[in-house]
Amino acid sequence: MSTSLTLTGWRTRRPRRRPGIPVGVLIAAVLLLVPIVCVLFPSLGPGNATRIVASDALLTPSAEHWLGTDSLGRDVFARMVHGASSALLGPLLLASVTVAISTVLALIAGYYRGWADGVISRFVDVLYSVPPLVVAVVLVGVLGGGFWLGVAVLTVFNLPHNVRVLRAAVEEQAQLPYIEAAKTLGTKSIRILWRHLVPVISPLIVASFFLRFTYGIVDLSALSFLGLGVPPGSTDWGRMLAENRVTMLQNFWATAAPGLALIVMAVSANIVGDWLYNRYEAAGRAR
Amino acid sequence: MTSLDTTESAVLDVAALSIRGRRAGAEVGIVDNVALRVASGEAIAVVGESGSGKSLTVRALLDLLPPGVTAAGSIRFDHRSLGKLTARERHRLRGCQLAFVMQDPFTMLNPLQRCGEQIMAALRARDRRLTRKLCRAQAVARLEEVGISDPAVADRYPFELSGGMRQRVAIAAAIAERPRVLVADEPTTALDVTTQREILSLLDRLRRDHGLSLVLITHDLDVAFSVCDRVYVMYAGTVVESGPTAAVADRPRHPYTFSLIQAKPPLDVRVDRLLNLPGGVPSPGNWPEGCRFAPRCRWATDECTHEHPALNDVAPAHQVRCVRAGEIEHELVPRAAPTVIGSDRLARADETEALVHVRAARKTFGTGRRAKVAVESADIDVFAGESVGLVGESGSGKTTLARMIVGLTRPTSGEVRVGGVDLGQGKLSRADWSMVRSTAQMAFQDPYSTLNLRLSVGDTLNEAIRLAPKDTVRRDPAELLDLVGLPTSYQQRRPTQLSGGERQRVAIARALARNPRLIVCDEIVSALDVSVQAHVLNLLADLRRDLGLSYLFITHDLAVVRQVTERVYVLMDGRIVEQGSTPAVLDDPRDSYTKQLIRSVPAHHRRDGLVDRSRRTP
Amino acid sequence: MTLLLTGAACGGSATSPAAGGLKVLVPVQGALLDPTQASIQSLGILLLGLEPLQRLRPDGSLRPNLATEVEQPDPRTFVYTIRSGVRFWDGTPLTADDVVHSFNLHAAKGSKSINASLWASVSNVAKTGEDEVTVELAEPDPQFPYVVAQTGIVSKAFYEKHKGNVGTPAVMNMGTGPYEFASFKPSSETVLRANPEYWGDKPAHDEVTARTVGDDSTRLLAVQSGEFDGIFNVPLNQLRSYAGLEGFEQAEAPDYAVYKFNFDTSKAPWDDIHLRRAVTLAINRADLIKGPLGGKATPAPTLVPADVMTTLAATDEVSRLYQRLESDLQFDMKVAKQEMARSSVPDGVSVTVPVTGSDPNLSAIAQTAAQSLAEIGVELKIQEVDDNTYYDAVYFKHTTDGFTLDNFGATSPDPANLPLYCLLSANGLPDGSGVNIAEYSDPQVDNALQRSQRLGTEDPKRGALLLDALESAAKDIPYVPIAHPNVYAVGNSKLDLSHFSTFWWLTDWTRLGSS
Amino acid sequence: MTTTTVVPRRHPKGAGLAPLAGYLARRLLSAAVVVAIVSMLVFAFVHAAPGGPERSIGGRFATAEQLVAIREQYRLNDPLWTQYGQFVSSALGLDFGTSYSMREPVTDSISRAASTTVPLVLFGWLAALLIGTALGVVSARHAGGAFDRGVLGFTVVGASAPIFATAILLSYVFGVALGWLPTLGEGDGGMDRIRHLVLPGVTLAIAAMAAITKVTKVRVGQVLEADHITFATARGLPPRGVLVSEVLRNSGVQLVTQAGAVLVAMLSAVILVEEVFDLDGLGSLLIQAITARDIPLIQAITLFTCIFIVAVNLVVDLVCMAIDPRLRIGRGGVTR
Repeated sequence: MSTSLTLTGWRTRRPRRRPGIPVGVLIAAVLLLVPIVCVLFPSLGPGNATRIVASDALLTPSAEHWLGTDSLGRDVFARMVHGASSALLGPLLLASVTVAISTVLALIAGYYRGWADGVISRFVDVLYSVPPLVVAVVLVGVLGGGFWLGVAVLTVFNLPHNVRVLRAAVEEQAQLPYIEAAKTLGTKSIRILWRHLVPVISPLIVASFFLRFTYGIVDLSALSFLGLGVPPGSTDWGRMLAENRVTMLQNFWATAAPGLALIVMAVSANIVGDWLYNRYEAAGRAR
Repeated sequence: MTSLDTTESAVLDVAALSIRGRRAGAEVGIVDNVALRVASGEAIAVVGESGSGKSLTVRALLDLLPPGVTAAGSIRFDHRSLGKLTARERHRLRGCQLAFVMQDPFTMLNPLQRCGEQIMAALRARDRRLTRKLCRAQAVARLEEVGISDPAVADRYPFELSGGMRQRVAIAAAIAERPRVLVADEPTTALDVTTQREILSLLDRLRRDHGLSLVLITHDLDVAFSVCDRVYVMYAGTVVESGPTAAVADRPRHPYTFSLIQAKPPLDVRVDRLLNLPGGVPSPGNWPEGCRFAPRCRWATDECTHEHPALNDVAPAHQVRCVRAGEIEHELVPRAAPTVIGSDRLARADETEALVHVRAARKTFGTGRRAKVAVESADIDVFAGESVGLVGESGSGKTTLARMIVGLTRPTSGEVRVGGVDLGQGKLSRADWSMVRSTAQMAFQDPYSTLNLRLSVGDTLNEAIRLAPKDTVRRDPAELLDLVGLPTSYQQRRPTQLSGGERQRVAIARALARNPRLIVCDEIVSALDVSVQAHVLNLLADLRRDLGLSYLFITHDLAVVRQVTERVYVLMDGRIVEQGSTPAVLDDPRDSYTKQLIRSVPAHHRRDGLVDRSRRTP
Repeated sequence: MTLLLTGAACGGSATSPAAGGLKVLVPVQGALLDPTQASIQSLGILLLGLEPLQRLRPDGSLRPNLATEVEQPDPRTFVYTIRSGVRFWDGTPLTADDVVHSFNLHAAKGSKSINASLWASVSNVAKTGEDEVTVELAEPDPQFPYVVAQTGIVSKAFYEKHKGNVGTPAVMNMGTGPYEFASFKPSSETVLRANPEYWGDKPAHDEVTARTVGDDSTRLLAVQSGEFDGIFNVPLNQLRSYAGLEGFEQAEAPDYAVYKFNFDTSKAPWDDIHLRRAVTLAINRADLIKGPLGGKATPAPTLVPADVMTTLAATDEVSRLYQRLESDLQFDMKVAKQEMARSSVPDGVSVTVPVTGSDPNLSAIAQTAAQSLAEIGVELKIQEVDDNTYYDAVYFKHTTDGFTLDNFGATSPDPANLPLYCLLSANGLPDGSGVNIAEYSDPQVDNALQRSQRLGTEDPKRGALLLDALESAAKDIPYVPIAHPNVYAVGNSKLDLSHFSTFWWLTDWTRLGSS
Repeated sequence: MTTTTVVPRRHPKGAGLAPLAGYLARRLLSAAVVVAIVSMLVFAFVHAAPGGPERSIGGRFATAEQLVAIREQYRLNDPLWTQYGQFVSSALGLDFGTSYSMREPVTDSISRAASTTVPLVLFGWLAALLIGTALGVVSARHAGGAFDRGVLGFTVVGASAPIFATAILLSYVFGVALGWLPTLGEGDGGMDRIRHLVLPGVTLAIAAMAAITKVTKVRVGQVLEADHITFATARGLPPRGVLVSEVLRNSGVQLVTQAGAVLVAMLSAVILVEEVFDLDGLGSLLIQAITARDIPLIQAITLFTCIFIVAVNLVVDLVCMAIDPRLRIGRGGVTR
């Protein structure tokens, strides 16, 4: 007589960890590769990204122009391919700088505690209570647009959250016996940070990198939309979306292509990031 | 199912219970064909090492299996089969008929709810009319029942209470609706010896006062023998022996039960070597054919490996699952002839050289109103080649003292001289630190966090070898692993692939890499199963003999102190209350606290009759 | 989930009836309902409430309004007779004192009105009779009647009562016009109610709502969803989308404004005529009109459109000069390269051109021109900045690299308007307003322009003088005029656009058909 | 059998409040410092910007001496420190100055703008909070199921999509194609305003929902596996009761913190939503003020936004302390 004696109804059903990589993550990874391929081969497809041909403005998709042309007659598909580099570069730069700085700050604050922790935490509190986009609009609007200024401003405002998350993890690990053992053996602090703490919190670092990458995509395209990021006419997906939006009814794909590309890249980064975090975080956990 | 006098009304009757679950993606059997019976008012114990399936067996009774784990078999409560009930009906049994108490008092109670509310939660759920005032009165009464007389505790939050008190509140909450059966899953494992004794006697009293049947799950045979009427011993998912406490304790008929008893370090005498069982408990999914204990059993023959032996009676109400039970009966006599070491043959300490010389060490955490004195003032010496014990309950400051000796914590005042360097005064030069580190190294308690999980064993050892002073002998990882009895192939392994015992061995190897003269062992065996504990203690003895090491052994387990140390200091609330040679202190304690400590050790209960069932042969 | 609905230009949709009255989208509105803070298009709404002494007709002529008649005893004096029996919305009568007060708001010494420069030449405004106001000019200004036609008459008592916060949403303003101010959201929305006791023709609608929407595509969606009856100044690149909407007619008029590149002749290397000629010939003006301006503009050989010039000069004379000027600007890369070789920077120059987001055509034109200029080594870097920075750099301080692009709109229909601003050396820095972006100063051109100012508004000799000025200025190539963009409006049956004109905002556009 | 009367650690009730007052004082002090730093930064930046308020007041054709007159009138030529000092002294007197371009007290323009932005943000925030929490709890209980993956997919796309893309889609579908809702403007108050704020509110909610759902799902998943849930169930407590008093209550702190963070993030998102739906809220007012270099208005908006954020962070901490006594009584509690 077999009875399935499970708890009434609502115990969590722990997701079965199917071996290998789930399909969703595979698709997301492939989608992330597409922009990278575009960066490597910038001249994919027939059209030319920057050539302005006044006569064929706002054509709908055709054999010669796979995604039609924009209001200045430039081939949208070529611009999408060419724009992949700036669409990747911005968020990539933002994510890596944010994660690098926040990891260092977190290690110092979490491991050394004391006055360093106090200073860094105060710094994080100050940034936490400042409205990011509001100040970005003031700074970038006032000092004139520019890709680098946009990335710099957004990097500063992505720091606080990342520092807090990583610092908590470092502080928790720093009190565990394997770190104390390393101390009693006489390992120098720098080596403890580098050889012991960084590998242990590396899944968190990877996950926060992907998270910042996603925020980078969304925030940078927001800046472009407000006309504050990259200069006009540049092949940046956010910029193209903002500019082509105006003539959406004539050539719908000139707006849809950059919009969809931004979303797909952000979603894929999110999915891959989550999966990497769960996979390595479990390996890192003690039990 | 052989006959038990069926007249006795079995409150709970479990037959042919099998539990299957998922391990690494595959469906495996965890528990197979277990039978248990509890009469009303009776206390049974389910004993076994971790991985034996005892905890899941008990959770199946209460339908509390984690998701993905399913149970099959007949569970009859008051002659009604639980299997036939719907989930909702089974849920109605919980609390009023079947109660459950868990191991860790710190996570069992809802941290955000006052204790009084939690106790009365079940009753209020049943009967809405109970007003807040009436509930609080009831709660105070229930607290009284479990030995907490201060009504203010009802308004406290769990985090404001000590471990023992939280366990009492939990028990009060569990039996709020006067259940017929109380299932307790390792209720005292996380507690100190003295608190453990109070809780066990509380459970015993509740059993007698309310006619409560008790099902106690523990890995500690002595706890089982001290409280329960009958014992079921589980190994690798099956019951290998069951019977009345006295019979099983005095004349264990299954080699595994015998080994467990032998592996436990005795409190009263020091034995030359603890019986250590080779190998480990086979994990579900790779149980050997035939008798599952055969690969580790000294008396195993081919016959044992053929088919899985059945449980058969060897005495009234005493069953064993071993084909050779009859033949080897006379060999399984505990302590038949342990080679006892007299106090005279203990290793000689070299009085001249004090590795550790601590005078009036003091440590306070925090400042001002909230300052907490961890160590009042301690005077301790450890001489070369000597093994010294530091005994005390949690919160006594023994760990803080140890950390001061290895330089992890700076003393607030007093002299802490290690290898001639006083850690108490100001800045220490690099040479000073190197001297301290070459003198004393430390091994930690929790096997799961003593190693960096992201580094392989080889890397961890190389990290330590790198730091060994140039002039001393530098062993390579293979040598170190060999020293601690692990195969050299373990270098590539990750800590997650090792068992608890193996991880502690690697931790010891790491400490040895630095060629220290003293190893501070902070409770390194208390988180391990009995058989694994024996391995590690024997290893420490060998290392001491081969390398001339000395130990500062921190523990709350007096039996372990007896086996490992020559001298012992007893610590209470940061002060040393007694010190002297181990046999003297344990056999003839002066200080009242030491006496109470010794009295609380479960192995002792049977002697002075907490539950005096039978005389124990010497 | 495809993000944006597929299907390109689908037609209009359920046009829900506008909630009563006329609802239109206008390009810009002032932050205050106050004549001193409203200029060009934002006057379109203000003048519905605060009406002027004279009102412009769609054909460009002026009709009497609050002033029954105007005499000009000599080129420097204007005498206005104020209509009697006109009342403000609060019932108080309109008096000559109110008119004097309304004029002095702009003409008085140290006035902070943004139209103060138009009144600069006024020396005195006085009440010279019960219903008579006389204005004396320091020197004759033929454009002055148009200035009066865009100055709203306000109540002196109202200004004194609400010292300092006239024009705010709480206070708004007091006028005599056909529509009363009902509600006001600064720079965003003004709602006007019909004034039942209006002295003139009954207002055409019981309510008029004028809304300004910054975002082009939001504006398009709003019109498509039927929330508005019409829109003025449709962005050129969105015209095809608006054309597709059911129930909406499209009206067109040439705009008296010119997209032009400017060379700052006072700053190297732009002081070199060869470089300026090379750049001029390397810009394909036809392409700029076809691409960025969507073919919705007429080529501009010089600053003033031909049909505006013909109001003061003989048509054949104008067309002969304009053909010659047009041929001088013909796109010719070969000659451009030769000129470049002979210029002071033969191997090219790199320059940053500021553009503002509020006129997307600027960046489109700059990008298209950049492509052809690159062939002669002139590298354009386009930087988008906000309006304030753009105006500050291009018009006021000339702090750019010397090569800029702008769309200069006239403030009155008079042909002399643009030449005076752009060519008169007095308008250069440091003391002028800086609208002479090229810092162009040529005594002969100055002389011609000043002499034209001293003639009567309709005097044909003024036209000849202006043509001379334009011709000789063109030789020095201070500017590269590209095109006069057309102005478009789209409206449903409620908004009669039959007589839509360039200066619609100076007319009573609520009843264009019959005004 | 000895029943030891066990006396818990003394915990006089009064002691609970003293540290709280001290904590509040410290928080308010650090908040004041933060707000001061930010307002100084913005002040410096606006002054460093090319162009100035006199441009937008004087208009395109203003002559040189007219511009000088305007700068004199607003004392813009004083040294920066005196101008900032003036700003602070009047701000302390709750007089935040008069807007150059609007010629009305700054507080009036802000309150008018706030009457659009505040209901919009609140509506979006509450919607995101309620729906996000519900989705989070349900997908936590059925982790790994189809519903869980569906919820994850929707929220991730919602959070990744640029706000203006979502906005266009919504206004195209519901405003133009179906014509149910107005696509722009903030209506004339009352029901009409609510109708106008639906689409922008939903856009804001979608962007914020992902963050709330994710935190709820993770935290509820953790709590469900805690011992005290098993113990509560083993005591026969009704599942509904356990869900509220044990699961939600123990997830409270993380949920409240995330809700605070989302509200602060919405302040930035609202700028975009106001731009796309052409709402006259604080966002558009700020952009207008920047273009007009309207210094008092920019200062005031940034100041109020900072104060709002600092207040939100403080309230979040206080609520967390109310939920979790361990936070309230500091690092207290019995060490093991």
